[in-house]
Amino acid sequence: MTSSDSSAITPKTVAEHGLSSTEFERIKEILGRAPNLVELGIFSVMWSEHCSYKSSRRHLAKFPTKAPWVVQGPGENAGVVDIGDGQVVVFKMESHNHPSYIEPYQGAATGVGGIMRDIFTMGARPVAVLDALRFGEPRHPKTRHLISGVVAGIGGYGNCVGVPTVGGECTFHASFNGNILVNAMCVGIAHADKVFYARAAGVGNPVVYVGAKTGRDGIHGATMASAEFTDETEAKRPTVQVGDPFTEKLLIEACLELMARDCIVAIQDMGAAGLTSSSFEMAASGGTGIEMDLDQVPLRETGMTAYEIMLSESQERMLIVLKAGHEDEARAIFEKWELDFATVGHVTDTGRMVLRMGGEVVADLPVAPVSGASPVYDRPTLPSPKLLPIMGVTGAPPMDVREAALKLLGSPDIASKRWLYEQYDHLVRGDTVQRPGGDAAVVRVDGSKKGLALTTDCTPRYCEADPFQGGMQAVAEAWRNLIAVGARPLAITNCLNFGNPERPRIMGQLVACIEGMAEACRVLDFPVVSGNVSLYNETDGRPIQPTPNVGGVGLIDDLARMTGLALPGEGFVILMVGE
Amino acid sequence: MRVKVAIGLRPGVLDPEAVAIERSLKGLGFPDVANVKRQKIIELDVGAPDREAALTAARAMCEKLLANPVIESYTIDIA
Amino acid sequence: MRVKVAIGLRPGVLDPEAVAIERSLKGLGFPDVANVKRQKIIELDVGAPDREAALTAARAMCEKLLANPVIESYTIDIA
Amino acid sequence: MRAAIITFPGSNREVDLARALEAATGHRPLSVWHKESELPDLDLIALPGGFSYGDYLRCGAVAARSPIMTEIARQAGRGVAVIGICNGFQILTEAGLLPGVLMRNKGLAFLCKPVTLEVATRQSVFTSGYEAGQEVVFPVAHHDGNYTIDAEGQKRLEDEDRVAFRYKGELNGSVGRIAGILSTGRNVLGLMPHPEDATEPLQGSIDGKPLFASLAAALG
Ligand SMILES: Nc1ncnc2c1ncn2[C@@H]1O[C@H](COP(=O)(O)OP(=O)(O)O)[C@@H](O)[C@H]1O
Repeated sequence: MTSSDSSAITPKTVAEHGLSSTEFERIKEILGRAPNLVELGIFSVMWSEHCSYKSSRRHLAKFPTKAPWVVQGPGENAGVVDIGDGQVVVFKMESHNHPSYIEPYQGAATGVGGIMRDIFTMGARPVAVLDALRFGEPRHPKTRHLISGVVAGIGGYGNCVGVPTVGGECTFHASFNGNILVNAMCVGIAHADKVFYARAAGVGNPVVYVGAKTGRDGIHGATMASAEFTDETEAKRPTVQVGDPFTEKLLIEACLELMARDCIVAIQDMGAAGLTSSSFEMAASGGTGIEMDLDQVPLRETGMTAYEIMLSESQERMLIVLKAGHEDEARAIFEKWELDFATVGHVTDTGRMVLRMGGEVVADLPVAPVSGASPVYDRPTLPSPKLLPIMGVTGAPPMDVREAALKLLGSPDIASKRWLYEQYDHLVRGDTVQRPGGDAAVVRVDGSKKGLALTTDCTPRYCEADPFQGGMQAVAEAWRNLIAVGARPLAITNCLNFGNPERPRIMGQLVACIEGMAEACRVLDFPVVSGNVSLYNETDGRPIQPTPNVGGVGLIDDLARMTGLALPGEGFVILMVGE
Repeated sequence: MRVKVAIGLRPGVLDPEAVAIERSLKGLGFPDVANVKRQKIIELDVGAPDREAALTAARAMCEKLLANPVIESYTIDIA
Repeated sequence: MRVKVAIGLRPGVLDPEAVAIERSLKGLGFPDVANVKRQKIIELDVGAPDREAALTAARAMCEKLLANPVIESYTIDIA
Repeated sequence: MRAAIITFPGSNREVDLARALEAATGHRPLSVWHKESELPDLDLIALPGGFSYGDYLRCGAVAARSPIMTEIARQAGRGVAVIGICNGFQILTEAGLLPGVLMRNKGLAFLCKPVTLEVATRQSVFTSGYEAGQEVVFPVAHHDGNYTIDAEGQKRLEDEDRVAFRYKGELNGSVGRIAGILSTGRNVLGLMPHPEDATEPLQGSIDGKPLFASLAAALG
């Protein structure tokens, strides 16, 4: 069977691609015929929960996303917020939970790499990374291995790229024993008039591929077993992606150098589902078509099929639409930085994605329905059972105050995380003015007296007890951490980590958390500008605690007025405010 | 007994270090260099009474610590 | 021709990674592990017409880049 | 003072270093790409921190074979001041401009934190602005800062007063707690800690300022 043959698509192949039979019928309706394997693979990734948000989309719409200072809300690679003086801050948070459980070092490292690409794709120089981590019980046999791998991976990637990792969270609970959470947030700064979007335009403009070569990384397990693979050893190829922070660093410098010229129409990183999602998203948001010749794609391995090329998740790659006639200028920059550069196609006005390989058309799909007409589900919800409040203890305290304080300070969630953040270069670039260890990190805006305050927050325990209140609390805590350093809170990003949404109780948690967050955002005038959803976080039917991580960004207009948590000396008055 | 474990990346796994070495050698006047592959060797005394026991111990060490089975494969040699 | 270069630390140079491996293995239930040594193997095609030329090329590559003579020594094998 | 910062693929503290040099001298240093093979007349050549070539093979090994390094060796031979910080120090040892080598930290983990150092000699253009024995705080941020040299080499460094900075306490396994050394001509300095990130009150320490001020005073 060849890639372009559709006769061998069986119900089993469809199921292995994670598509339901209803979804498959819908595909046939859209195409007016059965898809071939390449096309089926493309649908499967574009319609996956990860890319299409099919379970969460209708609820995400509840978030307030606008404010006078918001330049770009959800929908692009990252959110964009005005910070005055012709500058904007660009930020987003993303999960890499599953890969980090399988291969902690590479999983966490490539998570950091991916979120950085979302930021510099928009023309911003990444200036800070934060990481929100959730592990199982400290005594669980896998925890030590997972935590040391994840921390080394985040450090290994961020340190090498030269972006300081300035804050985050790290807590422990048994519900994460078999499903850890690794969420990374990246923050960048750009010129307001130099923000780039992923909208392919201009018929005939070249589509170029830059960065690292494409290999067979990360092509998802299920498809490995599909009809096209016969060789046993091939089927056993690892499906984890391996990151190369060195290439990422070169890619940042090369992209920013190119962005300083006037040659880019659109740019998109190849994240999950690589070449597929980047090309479809650029064509869809531009309302255009694209034709690509897969023979031009730089490959790391021989004998790769169209299916593999389109689904590879090899890291450190970008797709760019250039203004016609600027190819040589762009090529020179990428060659200087020792990166691959290849013209792989051009923009068309057909509204179709046409892929050729070996002179044959291997896929021909209408762009709009593949990216826009994915199913949207309104899954049933069940409210969480109300937990009994813990009653205040009456009578004599069970232990003396000193002992209790020491016990609290020694608990894994509260204990100092210095051993962890000392492994992260949190100082590179020389602008870190509040380091990890305080309420929010503060990074100076290079060459100014302004600072960005950054924090990540969530208390999964609260969200489990009362999802609505827990969602509100996460937003409120981020807000408080920002004002505690003297910042004006601007906006948040988030990463919603939940169990299987097909179970009404989990879906109920997701919806209530979103509604709680939305309520707090509205009241505080603290809009959501970007985010990410990670569902199906469970093992053997045991879900994680609901964890809607919030990444907050605030602005300090004058760093001279920043506050910290160190007591400045003797004789000061200590006040307690609030309820 | 002395055991020698050789650990390499599984086929298809990106090895950026090998790429950097190859490119650097080319730049240093060896234009024909190709197919650079890296391996790590770990040699150690395992304190086992015989070959069989040494092999079992070495295999367990690889699974538990020395190799990362997700991306690496290994071979064991007994001196 | 395919060449295999093995690079190890000179005797007397303390290898913190080997020390850590030994300690971890002991902690994982292999108390008798001793004398852990690490080596790096770099295999590559050198594009030389014969053994002699391959050896000369490989030696030059070691001197120029692959090994650091301050702490490392190397051996060359030709397949 | 005419200064140049050499950047390699993977350098990442060139921004910090340029800012510190500019603050001390009033001039923006020249930025030179590693593929260049000639340098103009200079008073100072600076190699910044980072992960040149991803730290692949050995830290600094690939960068040390860049075209620019031949020229830097030539200028150093003529007495031009050269400073290598962190990865820059690793490159200078790999290039043979400084003795010894930087191995993996004893604890094997990357270490980023402020550390207290002792200025071990003030006999150089880099350290003349400090008191001998003065304690200073610079941050470190490295994975491979474990300075290693044989006993004979170490003795020579000590006898010739070429240890420039020493960690106050044990940090990463370095012999003699060495944090920075000078060349025989005393015009090449390599050090692991980052004085360039300790030049403003907001950075938590200004103990790095005298280093750049010493250079500005000595080199004009
Ligand atoms: N995963 C992490 N990465 C970087 N810094 C971290 C991480 N976990 C905790 N920290 C830092 O340790 C400090 C304490 O963390 P945490 O206990 O979560 O603070 P809080 O309860 O005040 O929000 C914070 O400054 C935080 O930035």
